[in-house]
Amino acid sequence: MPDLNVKIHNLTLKNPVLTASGTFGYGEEFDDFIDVNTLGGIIVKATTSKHREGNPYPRMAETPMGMLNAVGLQNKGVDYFVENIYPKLLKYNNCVIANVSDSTVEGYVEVAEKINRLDHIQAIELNISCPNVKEGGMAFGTSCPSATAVTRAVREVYDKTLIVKLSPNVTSITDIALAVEEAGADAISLINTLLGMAINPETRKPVLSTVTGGLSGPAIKPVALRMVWQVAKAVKIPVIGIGGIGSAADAIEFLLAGASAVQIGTANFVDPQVTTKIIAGIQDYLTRHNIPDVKELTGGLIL
Amino acid sequence: MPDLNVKIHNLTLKNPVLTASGTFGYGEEFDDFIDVNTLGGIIVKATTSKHREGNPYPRMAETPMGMLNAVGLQNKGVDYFVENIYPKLLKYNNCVIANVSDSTVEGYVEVAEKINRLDHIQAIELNISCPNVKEGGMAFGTSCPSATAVTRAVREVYDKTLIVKLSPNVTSITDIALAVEEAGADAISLINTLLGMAINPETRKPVLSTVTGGLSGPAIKPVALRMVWQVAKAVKIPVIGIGGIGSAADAIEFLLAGASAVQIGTANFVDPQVTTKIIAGIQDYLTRHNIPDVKELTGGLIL
Amino acid sequence: MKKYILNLRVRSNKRLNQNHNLIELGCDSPLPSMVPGQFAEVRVDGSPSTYLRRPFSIHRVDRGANTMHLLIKSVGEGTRHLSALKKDDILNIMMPLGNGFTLTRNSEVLLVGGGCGVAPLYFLAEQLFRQGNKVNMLIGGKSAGDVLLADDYRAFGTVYVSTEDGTLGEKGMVTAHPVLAKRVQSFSKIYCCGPDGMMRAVAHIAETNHIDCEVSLENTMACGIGACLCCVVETHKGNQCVCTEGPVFNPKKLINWTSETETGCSLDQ
Amino acid sequence: MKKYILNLRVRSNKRLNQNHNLIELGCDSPLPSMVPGQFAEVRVDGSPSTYLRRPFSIHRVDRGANTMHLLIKSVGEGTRHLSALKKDDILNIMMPLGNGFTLTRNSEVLLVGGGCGVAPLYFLAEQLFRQGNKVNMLIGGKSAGDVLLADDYRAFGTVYVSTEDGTLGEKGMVTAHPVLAKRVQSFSKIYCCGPDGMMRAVAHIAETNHIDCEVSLENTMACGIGACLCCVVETHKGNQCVCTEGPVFNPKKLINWTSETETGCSLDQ
Ligand SMILES: Cc1cc2nc3c(=O)[nH]c(=O)nc-3n(C[C@H](O)[C@H](O)[C@H](O)COP(=O)(O)OP(=O)(O)OC[C@H]3O[C@@H](n4cnc5c(N)ncnc54)[C@H](O)[C@@H]3O)c2cc1C
Ligand SMILES: Cc1cc2nc3c(=O)[nH]c(=O)nc-3n(C[C@H](O)[C@H](O)[C@H](O)COP(=O)(O)OP(=O)(O)OC[C@H]3O[C@@H](n4cnc5c(N)ncnc54)[C@H](O)[C@@H]3O)c2cc1C
Ligand SMILES: Cc1cc2nc3c(=O)[nH]c(=O)nc-3n(C[C@H](O)[C@H](O)[C@H](O)COP(=O)(O)O)c2cc1C
Ligand SMILES: Cc1cc2nc3c(=O)[nH]c(=O)nc-3n(C[C@H](O)[C@H](O)[C@H](O)COP(=O)(O)O)c2cc1C
Ligand code: FES
Ligand code: FES
Repeated sequence: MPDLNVKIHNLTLKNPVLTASGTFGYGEEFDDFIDVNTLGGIIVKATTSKHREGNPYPRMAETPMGMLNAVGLQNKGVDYFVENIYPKLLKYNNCVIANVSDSTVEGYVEVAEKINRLDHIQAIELNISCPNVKEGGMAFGTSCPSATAVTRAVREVYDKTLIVKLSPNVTSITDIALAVEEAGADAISLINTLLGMAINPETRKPVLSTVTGGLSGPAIKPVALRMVWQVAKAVKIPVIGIGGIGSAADAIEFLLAGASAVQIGTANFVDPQVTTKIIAGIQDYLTRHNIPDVKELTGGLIL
Repeated sequence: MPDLNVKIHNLTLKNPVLTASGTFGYGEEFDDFIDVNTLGGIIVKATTSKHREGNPYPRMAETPMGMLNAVGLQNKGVDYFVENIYPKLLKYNNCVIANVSDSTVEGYVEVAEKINRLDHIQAIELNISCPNVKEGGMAFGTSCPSATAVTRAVREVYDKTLIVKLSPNVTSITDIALAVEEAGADAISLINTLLGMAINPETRKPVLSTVTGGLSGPAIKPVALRMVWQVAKAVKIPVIGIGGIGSAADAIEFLLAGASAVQIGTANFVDPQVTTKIIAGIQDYLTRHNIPDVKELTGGLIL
Repeated sequence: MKKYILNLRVRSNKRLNQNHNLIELGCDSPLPSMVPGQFAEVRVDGSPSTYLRRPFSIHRVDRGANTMHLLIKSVGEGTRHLSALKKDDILNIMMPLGNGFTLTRNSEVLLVGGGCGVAPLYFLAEQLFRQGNKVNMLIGGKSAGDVLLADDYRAFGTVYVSTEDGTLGEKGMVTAHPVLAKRVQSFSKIYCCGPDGMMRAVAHIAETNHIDCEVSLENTMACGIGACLCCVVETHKGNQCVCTEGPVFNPKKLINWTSETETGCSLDQ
Repeated sequence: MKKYILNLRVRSNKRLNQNHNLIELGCDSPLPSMVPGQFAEVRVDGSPSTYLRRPFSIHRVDRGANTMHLLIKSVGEGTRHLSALKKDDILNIMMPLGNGFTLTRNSEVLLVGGGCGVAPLYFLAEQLFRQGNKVNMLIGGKSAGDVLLADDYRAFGTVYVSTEDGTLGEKGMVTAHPVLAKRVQSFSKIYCCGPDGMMRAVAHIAETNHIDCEVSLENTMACGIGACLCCVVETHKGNQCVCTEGPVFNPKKLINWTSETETGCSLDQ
């Protein structure tokens, strides 16, 4: 039986398969379909300092092998999270990670501080890459100084594992990655969504209320894989790969490119059992290739 | 019968459908399938100052609703083009545009100068966005100073319509667009391919000989459309939309987003008659919506 | 209600008219519990441009035959593909999703359906009938050909029809039909499913006549289970997901639904 | 040769063994002219992960029945989908593409095929036989089950078989078969199609024995018509497209094909 454990800084994951923020609710939405505890961990949806209604309807458009979303960080704010959602997360004994977002550095810091006190949340993922909010969000993740500023500020108040999630909408992903590593990130996750758009030719209107939105799903996998490969070569901290993963083969591509773990996003919508299938598929692959430990795959690309 | 004519600077196209460079050979490859002269125009494959062998095999990987290529500007050089290929292009009476690339500003200038003398080539498209060559190519298109430098240098030697083709692998596409407009471009085309990657999990090797390659096809359409919309709002010169267009509805999305014409790339491989179908489909759409002139669609997005 | 992912087998696929199909799906094990108003998320295999699942109301459930039906209107790639399914094809389905209608007992009720908005109303009419209600059903369409399955509903009560072109039943909008325009006070509850404009108009009539009303909303959905937050509708409690808080809503909870005056509606979508 | 895009109808789809299918395709109008060694680019509809066409050799042409055959090995999503085609399904095909083999007349020739590399050799054997050649055919496989259609080829000449595990014919690599190892000088030309390693080994034997040789190469293709430049092979004249300059090549034109010593080959791909 191959060893599926992986380490991301101080976190030990029972396997390298996590769920991507915003695509797995708070876990319970999937309880009917899988035993969520069998996953390496779950990253719950973004929490901001204040309650947010998100963007108006319509928020979704299907695209060729992908989708655009414009949810815009709808959530009830960090205080509600601490009081009402956190207690429900205690039933999960795998790694539970909070995704933190906001429009200002102060906002990020406030959320991080409050979540720092929650024992059962073992890490935060700093979302400096959400394309669906007017202020902040992606703007933080598309320039080195702002990425540095927010990472550094959160680092000062957050003691546990700090993962920073990068935006792919940049000229040089490695520059941003190096900046957040330098600013104190313990790990990097990438990619968030690519900024995209869809128009309904019959009505002449944008399909999304926000005109542009975030592109996810298999369509973006080649871009995500390239960025993971570039970043994993450039930084010393662990990298978590995200983007269009829908099968064990996809996940293995990301591990070989240098990721220590992966996150499954949009694929959860198509098949709510996809995560457990991916874990089983990775195990099969390791057995078939006589690889005793999944960690051997990380960065195992043969050039 | 709606009017399908469009103008791109000094060019008059009989309809807004062009073929994208590198996906339509020199036109003749499609002679068995369509009457190439019915298209708005053709953009032939990239010409560089010197003969280039391109990259080693394998150069192609299929991805979800898209493909990666790593052709790497294989061509016989501008002198061969002038002597041997140009004469064959004379049979086309629609708009014939040369795609110009190189590794140095001097190389670009040399090609542009030589093509400037060819009466039947009515415009050049400056490819500052090829991701598949070690030097130059995309590097020119990912920073404003280098995009400006090459555009300005070519502008000085090239009298006819100068289209500059942008790379999507940038943080701010509008900055680059404004830079090349300022440097003398008569029109902008976008997007070239997104930088992507694929790995064969069984062999652990990259699928492409060059590791990374250019992603094209329907998968990238949402990103392309977003960038066309952003750029069309920012610049005063005409914009030509490219990226994942495979149907009249797709083409109309780009026109509504602000493009004056479109280019069809990868879709030609799947259906070599797709361009003529798109022209017919645009005509149907205009008739159905009682729009007398295709130019009315450009920028007709209702916000 | 526990949700399942099932591989159901197409038992039959009947073309009702040029763009509507009735698909009967069977299963080896007993179909799960479900209530009227709930829906299913269907994976459309074999179509390159349908990556996400498609939501459809549960149209009928036949416990005897252990089958369920979907009523599908072909509007795009996914629905066209489903309409072409053959006997014995397999459909992967997540269900039952969302919350159903609130069922009254021993009352007189009106069900209003427009176009393929009749889909959830068959299952609903049947259950209401079984619970001792006097069921009235108003079906609207643009033309006679759009009035679907009127005969099937007669098993459960009285059926009224209106068409915009007058080719069947009353001529005009459903909202102009006498049963709504004149006799509405007879009903203790109105259930409605159809185009947005129609539902708003019906909700408005219900509101002004102080009649309990429920509507079943459509929305673009990615997950169908509350995970993506893509399918929101504005309610007085903020944005809520149609897939988990609905698809059935009391229109009073929805912003701008009962307050505005709606002057009519067209089934032309 | 003029290229066409045709909608061909599946007349039959025969499973030859666990992963090989023989698909017969018909057409209402006469099939276009084509020669052995040319190929077709097939659109795989109804599979979400096959955007590009798939190239397949023209396996047989039956002018009487106005049909052609493809011999397809299931290796991935696209070929699996094609293997599941049913009678009367429609396949959209671009053909004929590429250049065929150079046909000799009135000579003794050897055709070497490995695995599904036999695909183009049926059409070739038939044409060579018609042109008065004495045709010898060497078919290799890992095991008896991999030796495809040996009986069919007997109509055109002598068939030799070798399998790596010895379950049929000679035991060992095709290159070790006596007809190649001992009797090779009898042939004025060798045609070969199969795994790369096998073709290189055969090309090497031909070269050392000064026998004319042609091989049919595979390559990843996006367009099949010389438009994308994705399918290159290194030749002494630079990179050339397999789809337009090939797929049939004289190995002497290919870099590192006849110069190296190949010590054997496995059909394990
Ligand atoms: C709760 C619910 C119940 C429904 N019940 C039925 C039913 O019983 N019968 C029926 O025929 N239709 C029903 N619909 C509408 C049905 O989901 C759409 O017609 C279908 O998704 C269109 O898919 P397509 O691929 O054919 O169209 P496309 O236009 O190609 O679809 C593109 C995208 O838009 C979405 N979409 C398009 N139209 C709608 C719509 N009206 N509502 C929601 N999403 C849409 C699709 O899901 C897809 O993501 C229901 C919708 C919802 C939300
Ligand atoms: C000129 C030519 C003739 C061929 N003739 C035959 C034939 O007669 N019978 C037969 O079974 N196969 C033949 N092949 C190989 C056949 O094209 C591939 O097996 C097929 O494309 C695999 O598709 P897939 O979707 O099943 O596999 P996948 O692995 O899912 O395909 C992924 C991608 O890789 C490409 N690819 C995978 N394997 C090959 C390969 N061996 N050669 C080229 N591209 C490949 C596919 O086209 C696709 O773009 C031929 C190939 C060429 C170039
Ligand atoms: C509907 C939706 C909502 C999302 N919400 C968030 C979010 O709240 N925070 C975040 O960091 N990323 C969010 N994302 C991005 C995903 O976590 C992930 O980075 C992206 O979708 C790419 O992965 P995928 O292709 O596997 O979906 C969201 C994505 C989708 C589709
Ligand atoms: C095989 C291939 C070769 C290409 N070669 C060139 C080229 O020589 N010059 C260029 O400017 N763009 C080249 N491109 C990019 C296309 O012109 C186009 O910008 C891109 O493919 C996006 O459009 P599409 O999605 O319609 O293919 C190439 C694309 C492909 C797929
Ligand atoms: S469809 Fe995902 S939350 Fe409703
Ligand atoms: S496959 Fe496109 S050039 Fe050969």
